Formats: sequence, C-alpha cells, structure tokens
Amino acid sequence: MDPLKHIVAGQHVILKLPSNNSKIVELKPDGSISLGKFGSFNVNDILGYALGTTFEIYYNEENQETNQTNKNKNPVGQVRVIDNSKDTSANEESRATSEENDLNSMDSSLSNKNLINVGNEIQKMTMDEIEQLKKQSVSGNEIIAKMIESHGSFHQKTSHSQEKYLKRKKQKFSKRFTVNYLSSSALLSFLLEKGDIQRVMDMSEESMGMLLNLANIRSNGTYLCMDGTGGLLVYFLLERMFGGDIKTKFTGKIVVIHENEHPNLDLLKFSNYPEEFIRDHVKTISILDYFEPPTVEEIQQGFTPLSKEEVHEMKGNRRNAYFRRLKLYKGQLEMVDYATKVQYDGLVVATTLSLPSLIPRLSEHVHGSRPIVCYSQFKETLLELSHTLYDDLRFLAPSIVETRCRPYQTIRGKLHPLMTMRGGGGYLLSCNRVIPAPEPEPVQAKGSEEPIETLKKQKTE
Amino acid sequence: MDPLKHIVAGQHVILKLPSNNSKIVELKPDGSISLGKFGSFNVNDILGYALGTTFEIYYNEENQETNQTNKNKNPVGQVRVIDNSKDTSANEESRATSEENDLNSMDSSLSNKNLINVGNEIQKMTMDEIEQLKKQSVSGNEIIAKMIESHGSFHQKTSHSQEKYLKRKKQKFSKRFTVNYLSSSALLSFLLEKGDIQRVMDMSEESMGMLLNLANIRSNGTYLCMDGTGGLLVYFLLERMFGGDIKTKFTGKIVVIHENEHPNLDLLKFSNYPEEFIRDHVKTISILDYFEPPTVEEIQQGFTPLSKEEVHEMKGNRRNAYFRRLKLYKGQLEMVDYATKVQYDGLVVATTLSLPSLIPRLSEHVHGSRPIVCYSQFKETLLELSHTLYDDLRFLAPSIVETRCRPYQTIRGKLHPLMTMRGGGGYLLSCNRVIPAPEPEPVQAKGSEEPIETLKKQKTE
Amino acid sequence: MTCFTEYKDLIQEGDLTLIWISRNNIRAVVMKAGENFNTRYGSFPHNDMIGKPYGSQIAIRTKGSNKFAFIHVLQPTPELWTLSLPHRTQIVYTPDSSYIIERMNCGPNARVIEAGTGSGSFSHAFARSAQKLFTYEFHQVRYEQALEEFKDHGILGDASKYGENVTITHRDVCENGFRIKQNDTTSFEFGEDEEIEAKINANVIFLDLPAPWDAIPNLNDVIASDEKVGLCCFSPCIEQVDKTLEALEKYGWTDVEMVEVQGKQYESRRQMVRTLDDALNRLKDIKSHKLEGVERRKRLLNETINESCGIDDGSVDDKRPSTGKTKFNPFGKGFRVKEGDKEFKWKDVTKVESEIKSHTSYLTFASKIVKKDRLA
Amino acid sequence: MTCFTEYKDLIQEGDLTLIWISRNNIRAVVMKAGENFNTRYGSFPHNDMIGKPYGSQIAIRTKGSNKFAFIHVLQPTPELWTLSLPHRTQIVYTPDSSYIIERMNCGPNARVIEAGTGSGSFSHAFARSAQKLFTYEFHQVRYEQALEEFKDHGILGDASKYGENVTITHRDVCENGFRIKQNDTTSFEFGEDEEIEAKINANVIFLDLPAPWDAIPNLNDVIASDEKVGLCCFSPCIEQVDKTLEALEKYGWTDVEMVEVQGKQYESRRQMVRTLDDALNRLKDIKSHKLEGVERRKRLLNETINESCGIDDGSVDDKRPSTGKTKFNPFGKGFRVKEGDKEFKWKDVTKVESEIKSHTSYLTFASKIVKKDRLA
Repeated sequence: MDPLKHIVAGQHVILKLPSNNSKIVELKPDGSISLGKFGSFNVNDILGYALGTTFEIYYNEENQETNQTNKNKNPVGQVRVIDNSKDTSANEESRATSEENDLNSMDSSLSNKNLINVGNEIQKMTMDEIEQLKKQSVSGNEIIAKMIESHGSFHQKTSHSQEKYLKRKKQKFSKRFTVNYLSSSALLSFLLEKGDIQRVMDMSEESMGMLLNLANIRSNGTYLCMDGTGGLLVYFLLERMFGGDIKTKFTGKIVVIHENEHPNLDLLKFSNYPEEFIRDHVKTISILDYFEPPTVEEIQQGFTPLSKEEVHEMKGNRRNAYFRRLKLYKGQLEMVDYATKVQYDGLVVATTLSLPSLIPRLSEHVHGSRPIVCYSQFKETLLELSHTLYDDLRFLAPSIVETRCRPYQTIRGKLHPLMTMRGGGGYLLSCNRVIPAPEPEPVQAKGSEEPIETLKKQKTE
Repeated sequence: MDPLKHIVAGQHVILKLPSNNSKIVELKPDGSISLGKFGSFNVNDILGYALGTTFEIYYNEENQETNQTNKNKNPVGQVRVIDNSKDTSANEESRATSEENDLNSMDSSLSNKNLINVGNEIQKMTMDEIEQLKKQSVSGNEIIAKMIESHGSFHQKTSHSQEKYLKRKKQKFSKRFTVNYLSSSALLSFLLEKGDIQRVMDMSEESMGMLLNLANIRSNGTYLCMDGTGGLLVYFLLERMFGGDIKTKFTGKIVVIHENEHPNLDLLKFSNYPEEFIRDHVKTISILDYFEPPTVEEIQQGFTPLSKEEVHEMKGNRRNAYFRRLKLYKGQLEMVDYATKVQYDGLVVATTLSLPSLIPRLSEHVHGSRPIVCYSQFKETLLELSHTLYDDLRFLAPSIVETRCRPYQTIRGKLHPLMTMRGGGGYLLSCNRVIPAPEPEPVQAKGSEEPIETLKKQKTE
Repeated sequence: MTCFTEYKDLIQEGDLTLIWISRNNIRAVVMKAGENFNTRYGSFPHNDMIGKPYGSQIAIRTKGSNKFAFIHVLQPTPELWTLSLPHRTQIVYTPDSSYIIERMNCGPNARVIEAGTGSGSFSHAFARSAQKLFTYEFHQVRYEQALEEFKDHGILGDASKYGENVTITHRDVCENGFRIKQNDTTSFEFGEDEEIEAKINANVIFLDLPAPWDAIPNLNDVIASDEKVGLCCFSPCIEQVDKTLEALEKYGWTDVEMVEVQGKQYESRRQMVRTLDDALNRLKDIKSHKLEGVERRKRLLNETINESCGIDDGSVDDKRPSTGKTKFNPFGKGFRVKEGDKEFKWKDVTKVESEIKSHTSYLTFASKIVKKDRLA
Repeated sequence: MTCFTEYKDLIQEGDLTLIWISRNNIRAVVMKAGENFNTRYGSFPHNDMIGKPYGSQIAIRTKGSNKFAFIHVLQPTPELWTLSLPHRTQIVYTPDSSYIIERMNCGPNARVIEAGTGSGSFSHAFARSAQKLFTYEFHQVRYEQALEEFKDHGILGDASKYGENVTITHRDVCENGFRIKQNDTTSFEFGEDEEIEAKINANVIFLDLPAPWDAIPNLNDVIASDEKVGLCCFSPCIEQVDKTLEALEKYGWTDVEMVEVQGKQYESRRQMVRTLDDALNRLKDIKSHKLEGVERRKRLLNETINESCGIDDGSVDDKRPSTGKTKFNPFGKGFRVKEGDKEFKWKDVTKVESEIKSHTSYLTFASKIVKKDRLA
C-alpha cells in the first residue's frame, strides 16, 4: 500500500469532521480515535481505503451495551464507507435547490413573510429528547427527520432557509468524517482554523502556492530559507520538492537559517517524513553561525580526526565518545560549507526580523538568475525592503505581489461569493538575484542617463 | 424646462461618444458641436430632449454636398433620437448571445479551431474602400454589414469573437452620442479617462460616494474642506448638498482652506452653478489666513466704515472705490469668523500635505460628534495619520477604509467580471470629533487600566 | 424629533442619542432626566449627559474599584445608525449604500422608491440626501416597526421640511405594484391635489427584493416620464442578476451595468523593528554566557572527577543554570511587550479586518427615459 | 537542452536564455557565438554573455552617444517564460497557476492531464512540479508549435529524467476523449508494456476548455482508480461554471468548490512629506515679498501720480514682478523634483498597478475516488 494514496498504519492524517473542523491524528494500529460528540472508531477499520474516503460511524446493539456500561467513555462504533457522489440526501438537497419550481412549492413559503422569530422556542423537541435520540440513533439523518417533524414552523420557511436549517442540523448530528492526506496546505488550514494566525504569520494557501512557484522550487535545488512559522514553510518546500515520497531519488536540500540558538521546526512533527529523511534534506544553521562561521582552522583546533589505527585501538567508551565528536566535527565542516561555499538556487524567507538589513546579506550566496521571495504578513515591511533592494544593483525588479482567493457558494441556482471570508493572507516580495556588470568606464557609466533599464528604479509600470 | 431634466441652451453637458470616450461641451445656442470622426451637429437640434437621450447624426444629400465643398470642415449633420431599448441591432446582438444554440450554429465555429491569424489581412476591404463607404454611408451599421461580407474568415470565428468584432466595428463607425447631465461622478470619470489621474489624486466614484456618506454631508451643513483636486471634491459636495438646483432653499456652506496664495477651484468652471451661487455657498481662505487670521482690530486699522451721510457725500469714483474697499473689509471680517468662530459640521480633506500635522489643527473648530473624513491616494499616509489620531483624545475610533467597485460584463450567458479595470481609487480615514471628559481626579484617571473603551488604541477588532 | 434632520449642538432631554461604548457596541438611547445608562462597568446618569455638547465623553468611577469608565454620546447619522443595528438583520452596508447613492446621483432632486424597507437603515441615508423617499415593506410587522422608527426619528413626512420626507407603505410590490391610493396601509398623507392617488414620479429606484423581475413591470406606473430614471437591483445571487437582466431588456431599460462593491476596513498596528544586528548580538551574548558556564563547569569537573569523558563534546545541556543571566534582550525577551512600547522601535503597519465581508450583493443598474419627445 | 530542468551556472553556447530588457520586455534568445542581440539602444554580442554566470548584467556603449545600456541574461523558469509571452494569447497567469498547483497538491507524485495546451505556459509549471504531464491540444497548428517548443525546452519525455516528463497529443478531448493509442498524433512513446495504449492513470486534471462538461464524461477512462483524483476547470463565464457543476454532479465528482483568484502587483513609490509649517512659512514668505512689492509700488505711485485711486485695494496684480525672488521653496517649487531627491523628505508608499487583471477565470475544483474498496 502506498501511504500517499491509501490510509496506512502509523501515518498522520487530517480528519474533516461534520462541524467542518479538522483534527490531525496519528493512526496507531489497533488503537481507537475519538471524535467527541461525533463518535469513536477503531483505526484498523479504516486502514487500506483510499485517502480522501468518507466514513460514517454507526452503533449497533452490541455497541449500545458497551455504551451503557462505560458511560464516561465515548463508545467505539463501527464504520461504513460513504459514497458522497451517490449520497441521496446530498443529491436531494442540491436537486431541490436547482429546481426553481420548488421555490413555489406548497411546503415552503416564498419568503419569510409569515415568519417572525425563528428561534429555539419553535423547535418543540427538548435537548434531552434530542440527546435521547442521539443515543438510540442509527444515523444522524433520522434525528434530523424527527426534528423537522417536530419543528413548528419549518414549512413556513423558504426553501432556502429550510436548506440552511437542514445543513446546520446535519452538520450537528452527522457522524461522518473524511480521512485526508496531511498536505502542507491542509496543515496550514488546520492551524488557521484553530486560531494560530500569528504563528503562521497570517499566511494563506494562495500566498504559499505563489511563493513556491515564484521561487521556482524544484526537486533538485538547494534552497536557503528562513522560517518564522515553526516549520510550516519548510513543510511547504518539502512537499513541493518530494511530495511525501520518502524514497525519493531527488537530492534537493533546504538550508534553514534560524535566529534563535536552536531551530524551531516543530510543525514537521505532523509530517510523515522520518527524522532521517529530514536530517538528509533539511540543514539548520543559526544566523550567528551562518554570518560569522568559524574558520576550518578553528574547528580543527578543537578536534583532530585520528587515523584508522588509532581509532581501532580505542576502548569502548572512549571510542563512542570519539565518534560522537567526529560526527559533530563533520557537521561543523558541512555547516561552514553551507555558510560560505554553497551558491543557492533560491532564497525564501518568512520572518519578523527587519528585512532591509537581512535580505541583502542573506542574498550574498544566492546564485545569479535565481529567485528571492520574501513573505510578510504586512505590505509595509515589504515596501521598506523593496526600496532597499531598488538601490542595490544585485536585485532585479523587486515586485510586491498580493494574491487572494475568493470562494463561492456552489449551490446551483444560488451561486455567489461567500458572504464572509478571512481577511489576511500576507504579501510577497519577489525578485531575481543578478550580477551587476563591472562599469566599463566608471565615471561615464554613472553619467548614463538613458539606459534601457533604469537600474535604480525598476517600477512595475 | 428644467435644466436638471432636460437639455437646455447654455448648459455644460457631457457627451458619451461611440468610442466610449466622453467630451464636455457648452451648449451655445445656435452653435454647432463637432465630434471629430463621429460627425457634427447643431446645438439647437438637441435642445428640449431629456438629459440622457441618445442621438444619431445622419447626413442626407444636402449634407453630402456641403461635404464636397467644405472638405476641411466637419460637415454638420442632422440628428435623430435613438431608442436604445428598441434598438434592433442591440437586441439582436444580445439575443444571439443568450441563445446557447447559437454557439453550435452553422455560421459560427464552436471555437477558433480553424482560425490562426485574425488580422487585418483577412479583411479584404481596403481602408480606402472603407473611407469611401463612410462618405457615402447612411449609417454605421451598413458599413459594418459590408465589412462582414468581405471579411474572409468571419464565419470561422466563434459567435463570441464575432460579437467582439461587431462591437469593435460598431464603435468605430457609429455616429451616436448620448447627452448626459454633468454630475460630479461624470466629471471625475471624464478626468480619469483623459489621464488626469494625479490631478484628481487617483480618486474613484465609490471612494467619493463613501466620503460624502461618512461625512454625513447634508443640504444644511457648514463644512470645512481642503481640496487638492482643483475643485472636484468641492463639486462633489455641492452636488450632494444642492443637486444642481441654483434656486435652492438650503443654506449649506463649504469653507475651503487652500495652501497656495489663491484657491484653485478651476474645475467648477465645468459646473452649471453660476458664479454668484458659488460665492454664496463656497468661501475660500488660505491656510495662513485660517491659522493666523488678523484680529478684528487689525482689519479695522486698515479701513473704517463711514456713516451713511459721509458715503452719500462722496463723488462717483471715490464712492466706487469706497464700496470696493467696504466689500473687502466685510469679506475680511467674515473670513475671521470662519477662521475663529464657526463650529463646523464636518471636515473633509483631500490634500497631499502631510496629514499628521494638518488634521489635528484643522479639527480644532469641528463640532463635537461631527465626522472627519480624509481622502488619500495612499494608505500609508492615512496609516501615519491614524496613529497620530489614536493618541489624541479628541478623535473617536479612526478607521482606514477602502471601497472598490468591480464592474461585470452583462451579456446574458456570458456573465463575468471585466477582465481588466483601473487599479487605484484611494483610501479614506474616517472618525468622529469628540470632546474628552475632564479627568475627575487626574492621577487616578490616568491610572485607569480597564476603561470600557481603551482610549489610546481603538482598533477595528 | 430632529435628531436626523438638524445638526444639534447640545444634548437635550428627549433626544435620541447613540452611545458609543466600542466599535461593535453602539446603543440608541433616548435622554431622560433621572435615568441611567447601564453597562457592566457601571451606570452613566443621563443627567451627566444632558446639557453637554454632542460628542462629549462621559466618565464614571467603575463599580467597586477606583478606576474610570468612559462612553461617548453622539448625535445619530445614518451611518452610525447602521453600525448600531444588530448584525443578524440583512442590512445594506455603507460601501454599497454610499455607492448606490452616488452612482444614481441621488441628491436634493431625487424622488426615490425603495423596496423593501427591511431594517430601514438605507432609508435613513436616502432620507438625508433625497427630496422624497417612498419606501415599501411587504412584511406586516417590519412595516409597523419601521413606521414607528421613522416617526421617532423625525424623518416621516411630505418633505415640507428638510429630511422629513419619508413615506412608508405596506405592500408586496411584486404582486400589487407601487401605486399608493386612499385606503392603502401607508403613511402617505393625501393632500388636496393628491386626493385619490399619490403622485410618485420617482426618478431613482432601489429594489432589494428576492425577485425584482416581478416588480420591474410595475414600475411604469410610478416613474417620472419626462426625465431619465435610474434603477438599481440589489441581489445576492448571480442567477437573480440573470433574470433581472432579462426583465430589464424586456421592459425597455437601458444602460445596463452590473457591479460588485467590496468594502474593507484596516486596523493600524505597529510591528517591532528587530534588526539582524540585534539578533546576532543576542546570540553572541547567549553564547558568551554559555561559554562562561561551560568554563565554570569544566573547572568544577576538573576539580572533582577524572578528565577522561563527557566534556566539551558540544552536547552541553542548555537547561543548566549558567553563571550570569543573559542581559542583552533587544526584543524584550521574557515578557510580553505592549505594542508601541517606547522602549523599542516600531514600524507602522496595516492589517485588514480578520473577517471581511467578501460579498453583499450584486448591484444591477439601468436607466430609462419614458417619453422620448422634445419639449417646446 | 536542460534549461528548464537543471540549475545552470554558466551561460553556454546553445542555451535558451531569457534576456530581460524591462519588466514588460523579456525575450527568449538562444546563445550562438558570433551573433548579436539587437535592441534600439544597440547590439549586445552573444560572445559577451557566453561563459558568464547566469544573472549577469551585460553593458554596452549605446549607439552614437557616450552612454551605456544594460540587459540581464536569465535562465528560464516557467514564471519568467510566462512573462516573456506576447500578451495577446490567453495565458493562465501565475496567481492562478500557482494556486491550482498548490491546491491540487501537484508534487512529484502527480500525474497530470492538461487540456488544452494553449500557449504551453502552464505546461511548463506542471512539468516542473509533477511526475508526468499529459497535455492535449485540439488545434493542429498550436499542437505543432507546442510540440516543437517542448522539445526545444527539453521537457518532452517519459519522466525517466527530472523535468523531461511531458507528452502532448493532438486531440479534441470533448469529442474523442483522453486515451492515447498507437497511430494517434502524439509525442507519447509506446514502450514495451504500453504497446497499444498509454497508461495514463492521472490523479490531477486541469481543463481549460470552453465546454469542460463535454470532456468530463471522458475522464473515467484515464484517471487513477485507486486513489483520490483532483479536477480543476478553468472557465471565464459563470454560466460555464453552472453547467460544469451540473456535469460534475452527474458524473460522480464530489467536494465541489469554486473560487476566483485575484493577483495584484504594487509599485513602491515615494511621496514628498510637505508639512503644514512649511506650507505656512512659504505663504508668509510670499506675503512679505509681496508687501515689499506693494510698498515699493506705493512709493513709486506716491512719487509719480496722484494719491486718489486704485491703491491698496487688495487687487494687486500678482503677475507684477516683486522686488526679490521668493526664496523659501520647501517643496521645490518651480522645478520638477525627482522622486526620492535627497534634498527633501519622503514617505514610502505603494501604488497598485494602474490597470489590474480583475478577472481571469473561475476555478471549479472537485475530486473523485473511483474504487471505494479496501486494499488488503
């Protein structure tokens, strides 16, 4: 089974719940997963199905008994696969909306003309009764049917309000969940949903997509990166480069520069890349080590590799200690290479450090013609940066770009953009690293008034 | 005839031309107006029709003769009223587009599959032939029909491209024009169209509409205003307050503060308000006179009004000079009142002067509870201003707002937003002038940590 | 009352005021001597407000503590009134309403038809700018509520005085059209020359109806015939626009244009300016303190245990207390810095509202000239 | 060629390069020793470029004057390639293409179907990120042009090497579906296990067709059956979206969502900081000079003509030369100041492009799992 196509044991996946909320879970074999009011299920029951499959939790008599004895624990139900495309209720709903006649049907009022207060008081079932139903229930649809029966003014609502009501209730009582692949975009939307806006610097999926494209991220590049989101940006890069394939043949690398003593890539713990994979493809260096790396001599002062014979003669403890130090030594040398020798295939940055002092220095080791893309929550910080870069001949045509995705309601006959959406999403500054020509005769070159390209001021117009 | 409803002599109107460009003209009785390649017409021929009427210029034999003799001059044609709603060609066009079948009809290719280069080379008529037709022509529609006949690959185009082609050609050869009321929005769109973006500070109709509403502009208010657009903002205020009615019963006034020695309200020359009306309702004061007005004593030093008897005894020349000086003297006193005594019902500003130093001082004489609305082409200047205002207890809840209007193509069956639109439109900062409470016991009040409203920082969230 | 029609200087007994508690909490309060305006921070006596100028900030000592709470007393405007309405109602918000008013050139010559009245919020804006507003509401209860409200706000009337220019009629305009006759449920006052039927002669029409195409055919009876009439339909769904376009064409409306208006509001914020040099110096500072710690530990180890293992392999545990506390905290590490704190450098930034109104409705505009003839 | 598939260090003979003249003028040029790249400012010899690192700026002395002109030589990327295309072609621009790629999680496991190929600009972006791209073009000439271009760009191939992974087929997919067989007009190379028909197994579908609903029924033949398959339809008109929604439902596609993407670009500009105090002082300066002038004129008048008329009535003609020139010009009056001139204070501002792309197309997404069974 391919963990990129199918649900496999040990995987992190993201579950879509009836409430439209998401939940990230690790699929521990033989374990069970509780979705709170939406029920619980056994991990083994969902393994082997395609990622993206929707399940419904149901309870039979046996389960009910467990329920009785174990009141405090969410009883574990059984699951069945739901075919969304053949889901009759879903089809009925959209059919109802697409047929205009329904608007005039006897059961729905043309408008809310005769309806004043649609509140809980009209729902004649008590919460207790509903809870009771939930305990007995075979499916959420039945609860909803019963609630409609007992809803005093349901037929006074317009078909549009009826739909809304049904949808709301369905979400509340359905026990369905969808098991999705935990892509970087899914992780981002999960974090946004739970309110970690600041942590992810108010990023949006569309800004990240654009960043990856503008930075020309490929499977075979070596990228310099600052990630102020705790690993989310790095996860976006990894997914674009390797697509979750841990046996990749590609050699791409990400060198992550961090401003604190230790890197923070915590969010990678949700990814399905093993530690070793990450060690091979993600290298971390502090800004101090990157900008002021030790010299090779300094590193060698602290440690001298011994000859094979010498190592061979060492005893257990000493030998282990030696190998530990050797590994560190090699890591240090590698780090010096990343800080001084590597020419990067791109620079991508998402940090709250002040950009005008940072980006020109980080760009020193970016190869000519390669992109530099900088994400910021605020346009104003990129504006300041862009003026700095305009004045530096090593940067070609810095542009501030914004991209916004606007979702629609897709009920046929009622198409319109969603009434509200998230406001943020951030901005990108993008440019190419270039290599200024040596000025042929400096004085005259400076006097050049009509270059094809005005070097100091490359506007978008 | 009501000049607000009908086309009357002497009026400024704005003409919409087949090219979709506009032209402002003064309707001098007995004169003629040339629309260049779209022909000429006599002013008297259009008087008395409703504003908003569309006319077509046509030429009969007689005109043609004039044409022959007077080659350099645009011959004056006759006009007939066009009923847009019954315009068969327009209806045909939209009917063709709304019927899907047409997409599959024999005469139009489902797509441009078989068409490679749609260029002038396919149009078999030469420009000379077209020009010849134009000279002979009775109407633009006929030229177009002939051009289609001779267009080699017209039937290979999709119906969509056919439409586009037709529309382009129609615009080029039609001799229609619409006579519209010269509203402030029409004036703005005229200025934008001819590229005066900087002059009008990149304003948009929607930003101006919002400014007028947020500033609560009414027919009976006295407003303080800085207008960096040469009178356009003042025209917006006048139209909202008086609607072009020069016999208005309303007493509203606009006090315009200008940064140069003399006010620049040049654009009011396009309005249909007579000078006297403007003198009554628009008062101008330089920033120097406003912020450092002379004292009444100083004014009286320069001039002393004489008694009736003394005036009566004056001779012609001296007397005229005296009255001129009296008028100036009264103007000076009035100016001092506007600078020192009047409590304004609103402050509206559109200027490129730095706002943080300007707005707090201009707001001194704004009455409590009245709005302050400041337009700027750039959000960044309003951002700076908003931080200044946050720190000043005289301003309640400064908000930066943006409003953007997005126009659609309204061909049925092909609805979508226009593919391109103007980018600018500016931003508004809006707040209310308030009167801080005297702090009851200063030390403790300052220490207040939990006011209902955090006074120093009133965010939008 | 004249609260919506005249600029008032002082807060007076009986005035309808808007009390601003916060941006999302604005309450309509009628001033009555002796009464209190209660908030969870305490009670604000109306007596403290009456007689003060509009816009005054009112302070009270909060309950049980020695702190102060503040409100502002404002004179109502249509825009503030809109903000004060509970948000669950469908409201035409200022970005739309202001554009519609400007676009339709709705000034002192405008005779406006509005259907339906809804929350009445747009009616206030029309009343401010237009000569006359005829508004229609088909919902009985909402009609009565709006009628009451317009009376209270002093905007009901025959336009004999500025701003007192609203007529409201209970009507399903799709079924029964716009004509207002004797015996109709309406606030219209039939005068001498309008004994049987109101002369509406509207030149600005605003239809906020689920099926405007059913109302469009009925407009011919009530629009001005001798001038250009403007129309705007306000519809949330694109299919409604399509049907509206069909009806407009059929009933002879021209200059059809459709737009969406998008309003956004920005917060002004400050972001701390954290320079690379400061960040580098911070790391250097940590490193030097750590090295001190390492040196000290080394000395200790040298003194107490043998030298052969475990030291200086780089795996020093950071959690060990180091000698001195790290002193260089350029970004205020360790405590939460208040935005704008003068100890630090800040950059002004804007942030759009966290939830924006991404769609309200499509606005379909059209115009019509009934009589195409020439006046003498 | 490997210009699109490998990061190159130096500009080499035979390389396809993109020469950047300005933001709106980027030209594709193949390096050939001895040739010149001609611009209206002069000729840039390829020999000056070959052997230099990519990204190099190349300077020449302009024709007939002692000035210099500059260009930059860049290695192509899909995004730069898109910018270099003539704008009259319908192109999927980066805000849309990058969102589609991210949204459909189009990484090294993606087997992509694209119909139609069009200008081939999006194909390059797919080729960069996906495992395999099957692109279809129904227009004969465009098919041949794209085939040639993909060959030249080194992206045609069976994915045995990174980035050489594009197959293009001449096909009307609405009529004839997506299956690729022997004797079809295609670049697909039929190997040992695909002798008769290509195994497409697509898991990402992008339809940029006027009538995607006609192509949707044909997808079942070629999509992967054992995993979730994503679909995106790119349609300019809302009615196309409606028909697409209908077809998607009918053919069992779920998770239907539709969005618009709006990309904007901002210019960085500077606005002069003009303070009120400076403006006041400027007026004072003018006034004092004028008063001097008035005084001087008064003296002159006093000396030469009688005192009775015309003086000091305030109507002094400004055009009269005053004594001294006004010296206080805080805003650089009288000459055009260059933006950013160090003599003045400036505020950084942004300005959106003067014409924005307000609409490209609606993006309708959906997904499908063909086999719902469980794997052992």
